[in-house]
Amino acid sequence: MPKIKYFFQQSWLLIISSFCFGLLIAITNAAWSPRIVQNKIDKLNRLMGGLLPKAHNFQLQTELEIESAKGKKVKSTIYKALSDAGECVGLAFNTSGPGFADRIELVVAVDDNFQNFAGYAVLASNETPGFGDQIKLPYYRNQFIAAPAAKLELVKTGNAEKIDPEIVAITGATVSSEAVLEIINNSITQIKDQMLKKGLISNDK
Amino acid sequence: MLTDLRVSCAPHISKPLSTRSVMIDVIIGLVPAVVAAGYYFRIYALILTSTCVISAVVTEWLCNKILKKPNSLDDFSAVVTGIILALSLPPSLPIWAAIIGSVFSIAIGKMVFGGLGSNIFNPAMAGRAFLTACFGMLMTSWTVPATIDTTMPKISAENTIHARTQATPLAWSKQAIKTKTGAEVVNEQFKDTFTGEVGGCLGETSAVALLLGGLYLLIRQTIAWRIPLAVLASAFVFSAIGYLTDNTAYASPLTHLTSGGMLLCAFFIATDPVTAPLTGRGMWIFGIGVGAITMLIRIVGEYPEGIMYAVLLMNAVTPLIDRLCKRIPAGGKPSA
Amino acid sequence: MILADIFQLWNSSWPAGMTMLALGTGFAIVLLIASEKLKVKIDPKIEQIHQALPKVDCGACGFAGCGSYAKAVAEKPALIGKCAPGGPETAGKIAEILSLHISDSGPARKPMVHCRAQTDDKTYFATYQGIRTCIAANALANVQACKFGCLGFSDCVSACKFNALHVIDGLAVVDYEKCTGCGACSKACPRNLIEMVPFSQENMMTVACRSYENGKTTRSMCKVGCIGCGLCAKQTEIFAVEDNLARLDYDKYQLTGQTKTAFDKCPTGVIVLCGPTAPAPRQPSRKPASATA
Amino acid sequence: MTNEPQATSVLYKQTLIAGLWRENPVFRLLLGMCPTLAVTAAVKPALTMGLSVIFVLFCSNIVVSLMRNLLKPHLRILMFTLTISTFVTIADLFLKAFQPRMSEILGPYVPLIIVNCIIICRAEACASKNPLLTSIIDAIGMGIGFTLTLCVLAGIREILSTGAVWEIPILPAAFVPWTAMRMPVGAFLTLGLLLGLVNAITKRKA
Amino acid sequence: MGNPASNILSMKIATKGIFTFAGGTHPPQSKELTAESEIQRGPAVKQAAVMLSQHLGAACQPLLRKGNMVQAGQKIGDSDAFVSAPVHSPISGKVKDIALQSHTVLGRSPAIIIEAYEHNPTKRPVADKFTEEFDENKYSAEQICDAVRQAGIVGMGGAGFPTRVKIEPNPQFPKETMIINGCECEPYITCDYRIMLEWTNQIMAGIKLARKASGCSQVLIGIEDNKPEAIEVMSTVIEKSPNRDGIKVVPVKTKYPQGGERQLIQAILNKNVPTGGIPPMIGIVVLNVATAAAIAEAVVDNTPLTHRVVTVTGEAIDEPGNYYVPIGTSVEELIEFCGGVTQKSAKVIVGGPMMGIAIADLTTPITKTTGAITVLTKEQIGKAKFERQQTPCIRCGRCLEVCPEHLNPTKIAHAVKNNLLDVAESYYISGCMECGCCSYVCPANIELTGYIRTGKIFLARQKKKIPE
Amino acid sequence: MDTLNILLTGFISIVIINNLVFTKFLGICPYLGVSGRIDMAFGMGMAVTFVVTLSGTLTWLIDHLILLGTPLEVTRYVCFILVIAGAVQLVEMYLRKFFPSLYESFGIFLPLITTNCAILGLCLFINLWGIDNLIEAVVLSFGAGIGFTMAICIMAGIRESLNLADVPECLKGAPITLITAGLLTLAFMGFAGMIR
Ligand SMILES: Cc1cc2nc3c(=O)[nH]c(=O)nc-3n(C[C@H](O)[C@H](O)[C@H](O)COP(=O)(O)O)c2cc1C
Ligand SMILES: Cc1cc2nc3c(=O)[nH]c(=O)nc-3n(C[C@H](O)[C@H](O)[C@H](O)COP(=O)(O)O)c2cc1C
Ligand SMILES: Cc1cc2nc3c(=O)[nH]c(=O)nc-3n(C[C@H](O)[C@H](O)[C@H](O)COP(=O)(O)O)c2cc1C
Ligand SMILES: Cc1cc2nc3c(=O)[nH]c(=O)nc-3n(C[C@H](O)[C@H](O)[C@H](O)CO)c2cc1C
Ligand code: SF4
Ligand code: SF4
Ligand code: SF4
Ligand code: SF4
Ligand code: FES
Repeated sequence: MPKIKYFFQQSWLLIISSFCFGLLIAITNAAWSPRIVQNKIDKLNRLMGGLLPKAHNFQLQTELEIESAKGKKVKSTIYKALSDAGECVGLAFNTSGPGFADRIELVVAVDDNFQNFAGYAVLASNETPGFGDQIKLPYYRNQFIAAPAAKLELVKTGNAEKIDPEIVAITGATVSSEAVLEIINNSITQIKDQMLKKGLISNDK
Repeated sequence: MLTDLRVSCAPHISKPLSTRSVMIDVIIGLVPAVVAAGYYFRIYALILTSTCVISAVVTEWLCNKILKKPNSLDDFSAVVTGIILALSLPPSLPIWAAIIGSVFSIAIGKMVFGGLGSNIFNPAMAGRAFLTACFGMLMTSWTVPATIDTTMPKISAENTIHARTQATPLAWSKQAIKTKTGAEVVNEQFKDTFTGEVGGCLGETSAVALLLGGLYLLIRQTIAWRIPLAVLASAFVFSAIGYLTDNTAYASPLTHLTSGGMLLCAFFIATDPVTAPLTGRGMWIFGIGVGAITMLIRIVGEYPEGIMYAVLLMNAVTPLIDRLCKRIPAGGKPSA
Repeated sequence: MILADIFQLWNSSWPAGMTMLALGTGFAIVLLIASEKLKVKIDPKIEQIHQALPKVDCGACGFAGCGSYAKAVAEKPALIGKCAPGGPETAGKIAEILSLHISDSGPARKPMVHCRAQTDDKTYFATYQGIRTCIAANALANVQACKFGCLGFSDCVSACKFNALHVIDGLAVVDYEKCTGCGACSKACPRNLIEMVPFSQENMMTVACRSYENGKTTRSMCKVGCIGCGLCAKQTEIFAVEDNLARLDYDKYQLTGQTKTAFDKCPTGVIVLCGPTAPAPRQPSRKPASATA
Repeated sequence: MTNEPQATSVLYKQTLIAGLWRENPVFRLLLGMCPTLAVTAAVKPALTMGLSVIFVLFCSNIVVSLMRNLLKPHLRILMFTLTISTFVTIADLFLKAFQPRMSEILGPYVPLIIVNCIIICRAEACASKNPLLTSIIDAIGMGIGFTLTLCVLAGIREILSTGAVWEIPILPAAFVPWTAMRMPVGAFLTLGLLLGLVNAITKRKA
Repeated sequence: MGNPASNILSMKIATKGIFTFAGGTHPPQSKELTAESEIQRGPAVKQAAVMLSQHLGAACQPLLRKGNMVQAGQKIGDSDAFVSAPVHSPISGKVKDIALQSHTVLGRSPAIIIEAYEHNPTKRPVADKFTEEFDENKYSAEQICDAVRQAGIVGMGGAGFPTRVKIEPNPQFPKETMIINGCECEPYITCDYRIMLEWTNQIMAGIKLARKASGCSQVLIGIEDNKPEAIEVMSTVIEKSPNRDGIKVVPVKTKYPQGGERQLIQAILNKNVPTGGIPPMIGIVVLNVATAAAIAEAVVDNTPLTHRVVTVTGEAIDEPGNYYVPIGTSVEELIEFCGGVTQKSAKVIVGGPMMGIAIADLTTPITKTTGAITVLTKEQIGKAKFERQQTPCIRCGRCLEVCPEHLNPTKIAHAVKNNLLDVAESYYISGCMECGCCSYVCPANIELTGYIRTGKIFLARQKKKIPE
Repeated sequence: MDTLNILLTGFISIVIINNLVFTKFLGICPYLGVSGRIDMAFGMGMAVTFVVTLSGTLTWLIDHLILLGTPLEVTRYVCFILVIAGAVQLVEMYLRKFFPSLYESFGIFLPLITTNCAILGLCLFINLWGIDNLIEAVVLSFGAGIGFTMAICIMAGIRESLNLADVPECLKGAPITLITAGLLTLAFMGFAGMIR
């Protein structure tokens, strides 16, 4: 009995304040969490909207698990882009894979029947500034726009302007260039397959 | 009877050697490499070299002034640093970048640690590493020697980017490792790497010039023979392992030894006494470490060349090596 | 309406509150029990120091946290002042705690340099080219003629943590304003020139010489050395000459008329007054003392 | 610290200024080095970080100062940790809600404020011993000191690594950016040299 | 190397040394200045200052007072301590004073100053009063030890350890091997060389006496191979003398510091004296050739140690040579006797240039351990050393390479310089014998040996725990 | 084999390539403070390794078993720090009581570690990297500790030899340590891209 009394003598303040702090956090969270969720959505919208300018609205379609080139499981969320008129103008999904220094996370957009790419955006990467982080620059990214959504190929020289499956590597950063390609190539086929299986897209078009 | 006597501790005589004479020896040893650089890369090589030397010397002078230290230019170590830095730069580097490199070498690589003898990292390599981190693109573009029309891809205006980055034999061998073919092409370049008619840093292309200078230093006993031997031997062994497993993907050991900065490193960089271990056993470990890390980076890593990082990494562990290889007195450790 | 809002807020936040409550209570119980059950005895002094420290465990002192610094500093008071977050305040507290245990009786001891020869007063046979420390110079024979005098290479200066010693023109001089009487200098001097003397008065007199050479030799080596003439001993018994050197009995020291006379009569001026308010030592009278003749 | 009434205002001023220079948490006390290095690649995140630290410091100093007479020795540190982590969580939520970009850049360095030694140190050394007002002033002084230091460091790194400050180009376009300054090397070197400079200045003053 | 000792016994005399130690260096020999100079009579001194402390161990107490008369060879100072040796007067005369005199090691130390009579006969070096047939068995071991102590013999190779203590049987460390040190590795000095050439029989006699006293079974005479004549002469004498079993000359490589006892033992026996230990611990006694000669004289003639051979040399000396000098002669007088100095001298060194001590006060008297006076000019010292130009250590490792004790001189010296004595100790500062090799080779011209010496003194002071 | 490969590369990566100190700036305070002597540095490194492994595992468990996906997620930071602090303090008391010699050699570092951001930082990064497998979390935490040990030991070696160097007065201590750390990160860039 005296032990319990001693315990409360020592720790009443702690107990009370931990409860209060808990409430404080929870209340703050309750107040701000809508905004936080909204921010996340906004960001995705912004990124995907940049890739699919025609899209007005994005709709969560499904979540898939794909296997990266190194055998790691990666989760991918697929969104459907809807135009003003509500028709599907493309699909966008996030994916990731190993880059030069760390993992590279991308958002990739394709047109609605996996015919052509609509481009990609970098969600997160840790490539060397000046080298690999040029994958964020438009001159490299633009090569993907409207490229056919099949196996892309990396070349050292070529015409970057031309729309074809040949992607010209960033000077001095072949590894990062290749990594982007690998991630995209790898995920596009798997996602396409899985979605076909699920019947979310049809093969006929 | 006698006037003006001096007293001091024994011994009262000393060998006719000085820090300056040691450094001048190194400079003499570097002359063939500088001459070769001048031959292959023409006047711009000499301009780069003198820029590096002058800015290194001026930086040292300034640092001494700022830190209120006695002038230390007469030991010529800044000149050595300048030359070695220059020899490790690509021939097309702009002058301003070379200046930044030498200033970094001397100021951050050397003077902040207390000047000659106190620095932990090889100043020239620290400067080069900084340049690489800052201006990676400039530091990885190569021009081919002015003397030749080489079998390697040519440099021309329209055929720019990738050709330049592949102009060194090591870039070729890196490619060979990736594609698992083509190492023979690299090995065929052996004669060129020996004379120096290949792309690469100013001072690393001509193996024969480097060997000449290295031999001079060995004969003069300016450098400890253990380090060059250990570096070359371990690099040889590790590259031979690769070569024996797959000679289409991995270049031959001799190519590895003669190309890139390997010889420059073995004779002039890894041997920098200030940043290498003191004891004989330590030198072996250091040399083997440099050779092994270089080959690790060349074969497994992403960069075609690994000398600079290998030297810096081993510099970092030099104090630990020195501690590990503490000498045991002739009479054994004292019992008490 | 508001009520409903509050109710909803409460609804969504009580789990967090309860978790924190549980966590807090849990840890409080565990820590309290542990601190009871796993108590170890430690030196109360260390404990005291530990209490005085900020207990941030930041490692800025170079030790593994406040606990180990407290232990180290208790053993080695020279480490006082390493705690950056605590600053001078904490350093002062630690010093206080530690000094409780250094019992001291009698007047504070302060250093006194037993040499007063500056460069011009000394005789040199040769130019010293060796290592510029007193201990190295002292190991070589006859770096300066007088084997007993101050070498002026500042070993004591570097030993003093309080910047209270300076070599001025080849002679170590104590700055009594700054001196804490720690005695480090006295241990550093290879010629044992610095003696820790009980300062029974603000300023003390001393015979600033340690030379046991006979008067003639001393004269030949040093303009201001003690020649053992005995004039001071004739004035008052607190001076005594032994082995060609006058000494002062510090325990008996009193500034009386006789001491003043002894002070004034000393032909070489080797008797000096030291202390925070002592005047500069007088110049030696150049003419030989009549009494010795 | 004295309690004489007429000295208090002077004291407050001193406390405020102490954090800026004499007891600058980064330069003099060498505390909170991790965020100092990690978030100073550019000025914007550095300022955000600094403001977050000010907020946490401010709130936790208030709470600790209010509770200072109720603290029990065994559970004191636990209490501090609890307080600090609560406010850090709030700061983190705030950034996520209103500064999503900064929140992303700062990443886990915001929650790491919990273990930032500055805050525990101030709680321990100042707030748990002083009345409310002194603690608040101390928090503000220290926080501003920390923030300013971060900004100076970030300014140097940003201008060298991009030629811009606050993302506004300053240097001519011909300037080739020193990318190394954006990397860890730049962080360590700049802070090291800056510390050396501060040491040199204080030496000269003393 | 197998068992080197037995190899030696079965080896025909070779004058090329294969035996050596690891490390060491090759300073210029410069022995040609005096190598051909026979031992000559020294100055007839008017005054001799006999230091009361000329050896390791307790200093002597004076046995007479100011004004007393003394005879040449009379004992004038002694001590009751075990590790000590009496001192004797080299001349007949009057005690002028007992006062402090400059001492090479101790700075100022008490000495008995004797003023010579007008008609003082000076002792002259005798060619070789001993014959090959000398038979040590006439003397018992105790007799020998006693005579050695009474004659005040101390090691004449440099350290001055009382020889009686060394050769006397010690139950704790039974002795097996005696090494006679005739290396004389120090540049310039030739006194031991001349003694070996001129007093060969006397040395042999001393060796046999010392062997008898110590009970060693084996005697190895180590001589550097730059002295082939000495090797010849010594070997011939051994072959001719009776009881020569186990006595052998071992030519060793010419390398500094081959004459250091630890190096000599390592070279010819391939054994290492423990760090911080002394040779007796592994059953070895090392004696200098001059010490051996002194033993013979002391035992047979009852002559105390009052004179010794001193090499006066250096380019600054007019008539360099080897002189038989009364102990107590001042350096100044001796230099004057050799014709004074020719060029502008820069340094007067008691001993050789590698280990000798530069003195400032030329009234310093010769002691039993003074083997040489070397007067160097500025040119010989070298500009860098003379002007004390130092650069920072470039960690070239040369000092490690030459250190015969396999230490890390630069680490130790730097630790001492930065007052990190515990670091210095962890690098075995106590193992340094101050041979000077490291300082000699250092391109940065750092006084490594000086710092190490300083560190040792520092440590000794620290350990002594000065009372507060 | 595959998982083993992933674990191994993950381990090497966090020790050498993504070293906490050099690339993530975690644990800089002890890195500056306790790197004066090698024995201390090694003790500190070992203690960090122990604590980081322990807390990496614990927090991963708490995160995945309790917090993730519940409204309690907001209290994550509080939970983490309390778990770390509590666990460390308990271990410290336990060691001090029952294994005094072990405590002397590495337990003394424990309290210092609680306020070290390497620990909390790693727990957060593990979460950030989306490690969803306990073994991987353990291996990564352990690797992070080893990486820290390596970094601090190298630094201690360098600082011990800098003790004998003639570093300018104003750069002594933390400044030169930071500069050295900067050059070290340059050197470690050599391993970049080696493992992906
Ligand atoms: C400091 C430095 C950083 C580098 N960072 C990257 C990078 O982030 N991504 C990349 O692909 N290559 C990077 N590289 C280039 C690689 O080392 C390598 O040269 C290149 O990827 C090989 O491809 P290449 O065919 O373009 O030369 C970097 C090189 C250096 C020197
Ligand atoms: C403290 C000390 C004790 C010694 N004790 C003995 C001893 O007991 N027996 C002995 O034969 N020699 C003894 N020696 C003499 C040494 O073995 C050595 O011969 C002497 O120090 C001279 O050596 P050096 O001229 O090479 O310096 C001792 C020397 C010293 C310094
Ligand atoms: C570096 C060094 C060199 C020495 N060189 C000689 C030498 O050449 N000849 C010699 O007799 N003793 C030399 N000694 C002294 C010997 O070590 C040893 O003390 C001496 O031979 C012992 O004999 P002693 O007691 O009869 O003097 C040298 C000592 C040292 C430390
Ligand atoms: C054999 C030898 C090799 C040297 N190599 C280098 C080098 O690679 N880089 C450099 O900056 N300095 C070098 N130096 C010069 C000097 O040691 C260097 O500047 C010091 O590191 C500065 O403290 C060398 C000196 C010698 C004697
Ligand atoms: S060392 Fe101590 S006693 Fe000596 S002067 Fe300095 S403070 Fe005074
Ligand atoms: S008092 Fe002693 S330690 Fe100080 S300078 Fe004089 S001799 Fe040196
Ligand atoms: S003086 Fe000492 S450290 Fe130097 S070489 Fe000789 S034994 Fe070695
Ligand atoms: S010989 Fe001189 S420069 Fe070379 S390592 Fe030794 S001390 Fe340094
Ligand atoms: S702020 Fe990271 S360990 Fe202190």
